[in-house]
Amino acid sequence: MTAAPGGPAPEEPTREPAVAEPPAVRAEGIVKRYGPTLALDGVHLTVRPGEAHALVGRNGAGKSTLVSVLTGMARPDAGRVAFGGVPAPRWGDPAAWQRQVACVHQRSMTVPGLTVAENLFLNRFPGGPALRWRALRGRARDLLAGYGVDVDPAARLEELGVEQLQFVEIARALSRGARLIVLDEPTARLDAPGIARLFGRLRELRAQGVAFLFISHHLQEVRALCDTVTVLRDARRVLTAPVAGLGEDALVAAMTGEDAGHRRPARAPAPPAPPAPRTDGTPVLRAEGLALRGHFGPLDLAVGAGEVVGLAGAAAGGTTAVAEVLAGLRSPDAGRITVRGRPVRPGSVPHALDAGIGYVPEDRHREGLVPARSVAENLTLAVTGPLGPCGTVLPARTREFARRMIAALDIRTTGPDQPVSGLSGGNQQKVVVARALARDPAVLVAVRPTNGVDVRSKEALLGVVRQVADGGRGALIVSDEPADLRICDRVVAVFRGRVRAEFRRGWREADLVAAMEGVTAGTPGPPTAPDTSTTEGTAP
Amino acid sequence: NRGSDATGRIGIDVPRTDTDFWDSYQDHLKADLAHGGPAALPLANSQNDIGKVVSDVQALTGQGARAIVIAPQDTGAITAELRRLADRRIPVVSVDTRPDDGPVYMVVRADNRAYGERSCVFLGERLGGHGRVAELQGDLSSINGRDRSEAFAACMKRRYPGITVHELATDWKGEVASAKLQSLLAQHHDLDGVYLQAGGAFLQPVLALLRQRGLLEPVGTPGHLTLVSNDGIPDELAAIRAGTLDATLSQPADLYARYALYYARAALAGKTFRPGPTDHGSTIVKIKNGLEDQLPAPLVTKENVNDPHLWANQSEQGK
Amino acid sequence: MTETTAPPAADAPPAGPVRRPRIAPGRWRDFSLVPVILLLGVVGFIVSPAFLSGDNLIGVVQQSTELGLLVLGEALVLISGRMDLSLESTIGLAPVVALWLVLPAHGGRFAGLGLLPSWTAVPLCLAVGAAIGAANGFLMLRLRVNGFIATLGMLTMLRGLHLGLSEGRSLADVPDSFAYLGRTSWLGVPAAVWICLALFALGGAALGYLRHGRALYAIGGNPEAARAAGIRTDRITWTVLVLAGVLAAFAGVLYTGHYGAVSASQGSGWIFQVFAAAVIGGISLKGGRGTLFGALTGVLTLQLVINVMTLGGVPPLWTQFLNGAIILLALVVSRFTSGEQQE
Amino acid sequence: MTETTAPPAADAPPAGPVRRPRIAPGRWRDFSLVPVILLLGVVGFIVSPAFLSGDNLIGVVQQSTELGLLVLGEALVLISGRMDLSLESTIGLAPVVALWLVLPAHGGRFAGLGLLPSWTAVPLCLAVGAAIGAANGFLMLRLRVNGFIATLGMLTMLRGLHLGLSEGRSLADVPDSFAYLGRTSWLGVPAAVWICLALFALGGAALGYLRHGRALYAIGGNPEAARAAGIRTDRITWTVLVLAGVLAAFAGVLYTGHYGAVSASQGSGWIFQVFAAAVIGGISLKGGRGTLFGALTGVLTLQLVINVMTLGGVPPLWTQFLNGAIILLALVVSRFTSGEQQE
Ligand SMILES: Nc1ncnc2c1ncn2[C@@H]1O[C@H](COP(=O)(O)OP(=O)(O)OP(=O)(O)O)[C@@H](O)[C@H]1O
Ligand SMILES: Nc1ncnc2c1ncn2[C@@H]1O[C@H](COP(=O)(O)OP(=O)(O)OP(=O)(O)O)[C@@H](O)[C@H]1O
Ligand SMILES: [Mg+2]
Ligand SMILES: [Mg+2]
Repeated sequence: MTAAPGGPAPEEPTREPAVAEPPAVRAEGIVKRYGPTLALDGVHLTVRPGEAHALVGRNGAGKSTLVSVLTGMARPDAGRVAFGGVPAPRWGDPAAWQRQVACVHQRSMTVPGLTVAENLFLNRFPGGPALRWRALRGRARDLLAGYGVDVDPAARLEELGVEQLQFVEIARALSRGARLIVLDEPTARLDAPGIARLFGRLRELRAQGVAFLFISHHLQEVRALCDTVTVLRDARRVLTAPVAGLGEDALVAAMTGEDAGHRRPARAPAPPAPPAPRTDGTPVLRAEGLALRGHFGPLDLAVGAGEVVGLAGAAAGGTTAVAEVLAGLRSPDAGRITVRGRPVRPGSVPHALDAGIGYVPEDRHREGLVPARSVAENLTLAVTGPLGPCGTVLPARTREFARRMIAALDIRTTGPDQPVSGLSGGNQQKVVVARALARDPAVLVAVRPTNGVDVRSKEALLGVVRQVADGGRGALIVSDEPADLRICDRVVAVFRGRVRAEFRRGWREADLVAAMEGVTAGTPGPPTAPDTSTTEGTAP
Repeated sequence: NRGSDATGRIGIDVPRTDTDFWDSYQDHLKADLAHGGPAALPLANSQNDIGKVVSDVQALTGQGARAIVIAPQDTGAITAELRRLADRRIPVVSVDTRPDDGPVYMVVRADNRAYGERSCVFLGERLGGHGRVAELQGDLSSINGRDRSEAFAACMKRRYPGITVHELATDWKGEVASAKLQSLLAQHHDLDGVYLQAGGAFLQPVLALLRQRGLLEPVGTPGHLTLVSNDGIPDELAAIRAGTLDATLSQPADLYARYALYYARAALAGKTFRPGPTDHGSTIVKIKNGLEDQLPAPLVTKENVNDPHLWANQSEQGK
Repeated sequence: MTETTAPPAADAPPAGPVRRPRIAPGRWRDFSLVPVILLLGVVGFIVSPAFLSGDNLIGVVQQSTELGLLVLGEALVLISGRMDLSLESTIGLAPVVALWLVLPAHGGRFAGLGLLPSWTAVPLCLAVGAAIGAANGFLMLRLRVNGFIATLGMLTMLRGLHLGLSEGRSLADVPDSFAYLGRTSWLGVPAAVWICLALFALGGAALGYLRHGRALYAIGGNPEAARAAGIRTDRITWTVLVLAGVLAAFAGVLYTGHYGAVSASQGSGWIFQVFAAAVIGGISLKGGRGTLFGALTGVLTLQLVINVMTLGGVPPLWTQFLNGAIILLALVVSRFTSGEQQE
Repeated sequence: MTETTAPPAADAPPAGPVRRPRIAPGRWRDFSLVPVILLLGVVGFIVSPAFLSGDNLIGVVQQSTELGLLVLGEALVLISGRMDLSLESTIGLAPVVALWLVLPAHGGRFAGLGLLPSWTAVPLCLAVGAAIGAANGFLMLRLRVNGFIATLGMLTMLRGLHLGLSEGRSLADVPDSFAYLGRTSWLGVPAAVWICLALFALGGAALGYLRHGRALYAIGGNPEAARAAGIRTDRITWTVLVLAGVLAAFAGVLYTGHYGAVSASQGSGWIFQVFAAAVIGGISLKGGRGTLFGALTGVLTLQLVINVMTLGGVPPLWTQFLNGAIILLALVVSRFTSGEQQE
C-alpha cells in the first residue's frame, strides 16, 4: 500500500498528547473508490491504546468503508494502515488481520446454518485441529451467559432472533482478545437493556486497555462511551476532537457541513396538502381483537386521520409481529382489520396494499430491498397505477417518479439507475421508506423506520411521516427508540404482546422505557388507563 | 414360463430403447420368447450405460440366469464382467458388438466394417469415382460407429481417391447432423452424396434439410444427392420406395434377436460350434476370445426394397 | 397526480461523494458477448468465405431457434430465481402426446388414439407443455421440494414417458398443420426464425416494460422483499413455469417441422446447452439478473462456434475438445468485457 | 433484568416469540432417506427373494462405489458453496492420460508414450485429477468466472481430450497395478467397497471434527463471514476442488479395474446422477448444508432403485419412466420425513 499518487499530500496526522506507546491503529491517506463513487478520500485516523474513539458521519460518509479497510475486508486504493506501529498484514491474509483487530460489522457476519457455538468460535476453536464439541458448547454457554443471552449453543444460528444474533456477534468480537475492537453500529439492533449490557462490557474491557472504534448514529451513545470523536463528511475526515469539549450542535454541524447554530427547520415546508378527507371520526386504521399466538394477545388499535401513533415495545415484544400482520405478511389467528371502515383481507399483502396500508419492514436487507436492481425500480416496486397504462411501466415515468422520491427523502445516490446495493445503509433505509410512501397509502405502518439513519436524515424521515399524517392520513410507528416516538401523538406501550400503557404527547422517557420493559410501577405521564383496549383515535 | 426350464433360464439385457433399431430388436426378442422360445427372465434395459449392463447382468445371474445375452455398446469395459461370468461358467452371447477381451460363447453381429466399406463402394460407383461426399458419423466412442468410419475412410482412400470426404461427428443426434450438413452445404454447393451412418437418427433430419434447400430431387434425376444409409428401418425402406434414398444396409434386427436366443439356448444345452458356414446363410468365424456368427447385412435398393425377408418389411406386417 | 411526498425543496442535499458520470455498468453485461460474436465472425470469415453467405447465416439462426426457445423459457425461470431442467424432455414429450391423441389408431406405423381432429395437434402440444409446467410448479411451490432435483426427476420421468408412448420409435407421419411452422419460410427466411425473434422481442419488452415482467427480477433478486412489496410471488412463479413449459412445447412443434419427425431422443442432452447459453449470456443462476438479449447472444454464440468449426473442417475427434475450449474462452472474454465478476 | 427472551412469565398469557425447544432439526435431514431405503428394501424383497442375497447386496454396493466417490467429491464442493460439473469427465480422462504416459508406444492396441514405468500409473492418474481440480480453481477463483459454466466448459473440453487421446477406443490392456484395486476383494467384499466406505468415514469425520472441515460449512454458508473470521476461503476452496478432482480420478482407477478397461464414454452423463444423489441426500445446492452420510444414502437409494427395477422385470420401455417417478417419490418422501423445506 502506498500513499495516494497525486492525491492530496498526506496531511500530518492530528497531534495527540505525546504518548510513548504506538497507536493501536493508524490509518493514513486512505483512498477507496467503488466504481464512480469515491467512498474514502485520503482519510486519516489514529486510535490510541485504551481509547474509545467514535466515528460519526452522515449516511454514506464512508464509515463502514473505513471499517472494511481497517479490518482487511476491503483493499484500499491508496494509503497505509499500521497496528501498534507495525504495518498491517498483507491483503488477503484474513487470519493475520484477525490477530490485530476484531470487528462487529454493520451487516451480519454469521453463518446461518452453523450452530451458535461454532459461530462464536469460528475458525479459532479451542484446542488442537480436532474439535471437541462438548467443551466448545460449554464455553459458548459461559460466554453468552456473560451477556445475559440464554440460548442453546447447539441451536442453529438461523433460529435466533435479531438481538440474540447481534449479541453472538458482539460476544465473538469482544472475546477474541484483540487490542483493538471495531464496532460498526452495534446498537442498531439492540434494545435499551441490551445496550446497557453492551456498554457495561465495553467499559470493563476498556479498563483493561483495549481500544475501541465505535460507530453510531446516536450521539448520546457517543457521549456516554467515547472520549475522542472523528467526523467523516463526504468521504473526508473533517474533525477529530475530544468528545468532552464538543456540543451536539457542533458535532451535527461538522457532520452536515452547515454552520453551527444555523439549524434547518425541523420539518420541511408542508406540501401542497391534498384535500384532507376530513373524517367523520372513522379511524383510518382499526384493528379489533387482533391476535397471533405466541406473539401478541388480542389487541385493539386505532389510528385516526391525521394521527401518528407509536407502538412501543422491546425487540422481542411482539410489536414487529403486529406490524407484519397489519401489512398482510402474516395471517392473524383472530381479529379483523379495517382501513377507513372497510375490512382488509388478512394475510394478503396485495390486499393490504390496495386497502391503503403502506409498510416499512424491520429488516431492509431481508424484506426491504432487491439489491441488484436500481433505486428507481426498488422505489416503484409496489406502485401499480401511475407508471403507465395497462400494467406497463414506462422507464421515463419511472425515473421521473423516482427522482421525485429521491429529492423528497434526500436519498444520496448517483441517480435513479444506480443499483440499490451501492447505497450506504441509511440511504437504503430511505429507499425502503420511500417505497412504502410511493403508493400514497392511507396509513403508513413503519417498523423502526430510522434504523441506521443519521441524525439529520432521521429528522427528515420523521418529518415525512408527520407530513403523511398532516395530509389527513395516519401513521403507525413501531419502534423502541424514543426519538422515533417523540413525533407521535400517542404512544401505546406493549410488553409481551399486551398493551401496558398509553401515553399522550409529553411523556417522560423513563416512564415509557419502564412500560416497555413491563415495569408498570411509576406513574405514566398523562396516561390513560393501562388497560385501555379500545383507544379511539382523536384528532390532535 | 418363468422358472420352468430345467436347464436354466436366459438373462437378457437390451442396450437401449430410444432408437427404432433397438426397439424392433426388443420386439423380435419378445415375439420369439412368446412363441415357444427358451425360458428367459424379464428383459433388463441398460439405457446405453455400460455400468448398468454390468449391474443388470449381476442382478440377472443373481436371479438364476444360466446364460446371458447382452449387447455391450462399449466393448472394452465389459471385459471384467465377461471374465467373471466365465469363472462362473455362464455362457455369454454378445449381440451387435464384439467385446475386446474376455471370453464369449458367440458374437452375433453383422460386420460393421462391411457397412462402411459397402457404403463406400456404393457411393464410389454411383459418383463414378470423383466428387464430394459428407459422412454423418455417430458417436465417436461407439465401436460400431468407429468401425464404419474407419472402413469407409480406408476404402475411400484406397479405391476412390478422387472423392473428397467431409467427416462430421454427430453423437448420433439428428439436429447436430442437420446443423453440420447445413453448414457444409453453405460452404460447398457441389456436394454429391451423403453417407448416413445411422438412418434411424439422421434420415428424417437430412431429408427435411434437403427438402428445405430444394435439393431433394428423386433418384435418377440430375441434381440428385446420392444418399446411402445404414440400419434398414422401415422409414428408410419407405424413403427408398419414394425415391428419396438411394440405398441402405439392412442391419438384421430380427436375425439378431433370433440367433441371440438360438445360441443362448444352444449354450444351455451344452452345444458347441465350430467355424464355417451355417445353415442360415451366414459364416461363423473364429475370433480371439470366442466365435462370431457374421450375419448377412443385405444392401437394399429400389430393386429389392419389397423383399419380404427384410426385417423392416416383416415388422411392418407384424404390426 | 398522487403527490405523496413533496421535496423538502429549500435545503439542497449537501454535495455527495465525488462521482464521475458513467454509463451504468450493469448495461455492459448484456453486451459482453458481442465482442465474442464479432471475433467468431472474423474467424469464420477467415476459415471460409462461405461463412458470410446469407445461406449460412440464416442456417445458423434457424438452427438456433429451437434451442433459443428453450433458452427463452429457461431465462425467464432463472430470472425469477428457479430452475427447470425438465424443458429438455418437454420438447420431445409434448409433440408425442399431442400426436398420440391425434393420429389414427390404424394405418400409420404409430398407433395413436385418434381421439381428436388433427388440427388440434398444435394447441394440444402447447397444453401438454403448460401441464408439465404446472406440475413443476406444484412440486416446487406446493410441496416445496428442491426445484433442481424435482425437475431432474421430471426430466427422467417425462423422457421415460416419451419412450413408453412412442415405443422408442420416431414418429414421421406428422400432420401437416403440425409440421407447417417448422418448415415453411416467410420472405425467404424460415418462419421459425421470425417467430423466435418475435417471441424474444416480446419477452424482452415484457421484462422491461410490464409490471409483472419486472416483478420477475424482484422475485429472483429477493423473494421476501418482493412479497413484502405486494407481489404475488407464488402465482407469478407458477405462471413463469407454465410459460416455460409452453415455450418448450412450442420449440417441440418447430423441431418436429424442421427435422421432419419426432425422434425418440428429441432434445436429449440439451439442458446443459440451455444453461450454458443462458449463463454465458449473462443470466445469473441465482436469479434476478440478466436480459433476454444477453440470452439470445448466448445461443447464437454456441451455434456459431459449431458452425465455424464445421466450416473449418476440424477433425471429428477434436471437435468436442475445441468446442469446450471455445466455451471457456467465450466465458473468460465475456467476463472481462463485462468487467464484472460472475457468480 | 438481563433475560432477553425469557420464557413468558405467568402474567403474560400470550407467550413471547416462540422458541420451542426442539430436537436439532438439521439432524433429521441426514436420515431422511433411511425410510426410503427401507421401503425399497421391502419392495425389493417382495419383488424377488434374490434381493436380500449377499451377492446382490454386495453387487449393489460395489456398483455404487465409483458414483459414490464422485458424490463424495461433489458433496465437498457443494458444501463449500461451489459446483464442479467436470468430475464427470475427470473419471474418464485421468486414467486415459495416465495410461497414455505409461503404456508402451508399440505392441498394444493403444499406442502410448511409454515415458514412465507402469507402477506410476495410479499416482499419475491422481495427479491428473489434481491438475484438473486446480484448473477449475484457477477459473473460478482467479478469473472469477461463473463456476457452473466454467466447469461445464471443462467437462466438454476434457471429454473431447479423452476422445482425442483414446481415439474413441476403450483401452483394455491396463497394467495390473492400475486394475488391482478395482477388481480385488478383501475378506470376500470388493476392495472398492472398503475403500469407498473408509473415504466416506474419513470425510465425514473431517467435516465434523476438523477445523478445516468445519470451515467448508462456513465458506458455503456465508463466504464473507468466513473471510471476516480469518478463514482463508480461497485457499480452502481451491483445496476442495483439487480434492474433488483427485477423488474423481481415483473413482476412475476403481472403474477401470471394475470393468476391466477405460471406456471412451466412461462417466459420460453421470453428473446428473451425482447431483441427484447429493441433493436427495440432503446437500444444499446453495452451499453450507448437508452431510456425507446423507450423500451416501442418496447414492445407495439411486442404485437400489435400479436394482429393484431390474429384479422386478420392469419392461425396458418403461424403466426410465419408473426411475424418474421413483426419484420424485423419494424426493417428496425425504422432504416430508425431514420436515424441512428444501431450497
Ligand atoms: N461496495 C460498494 N459498491 C459501491 N459503492 C459503495 C460500496 N461500498 C460503499 N459504497 C459507497 O461508498 C459510500 C460510503 O459508504 P459507507 O457504507 O462507508 O457509508 P457509511 O458511512 O457507513 O454510511 P451508513 O451510516 O449509512 O452506514 C457510499 O456512497 C456508498 O454508496
Ligand atoms: N461488495 C459490495 N458490493 C456492492 N455494494 C456493497 C458491497 N459491500 C458493501 N456494499 C454497500 O456499501 C454500503 C455499506 O455497506 P454496509 O455493510 O455498511 O451496509 P449498511 O446498509 O450500512 O448495513 P446495515 O443496514 O446492516 O446497517 C451498503 O450500501 C452496501 O450495500
Ligand atoms: Mg455503514
Ligand atoms: Mg447504516
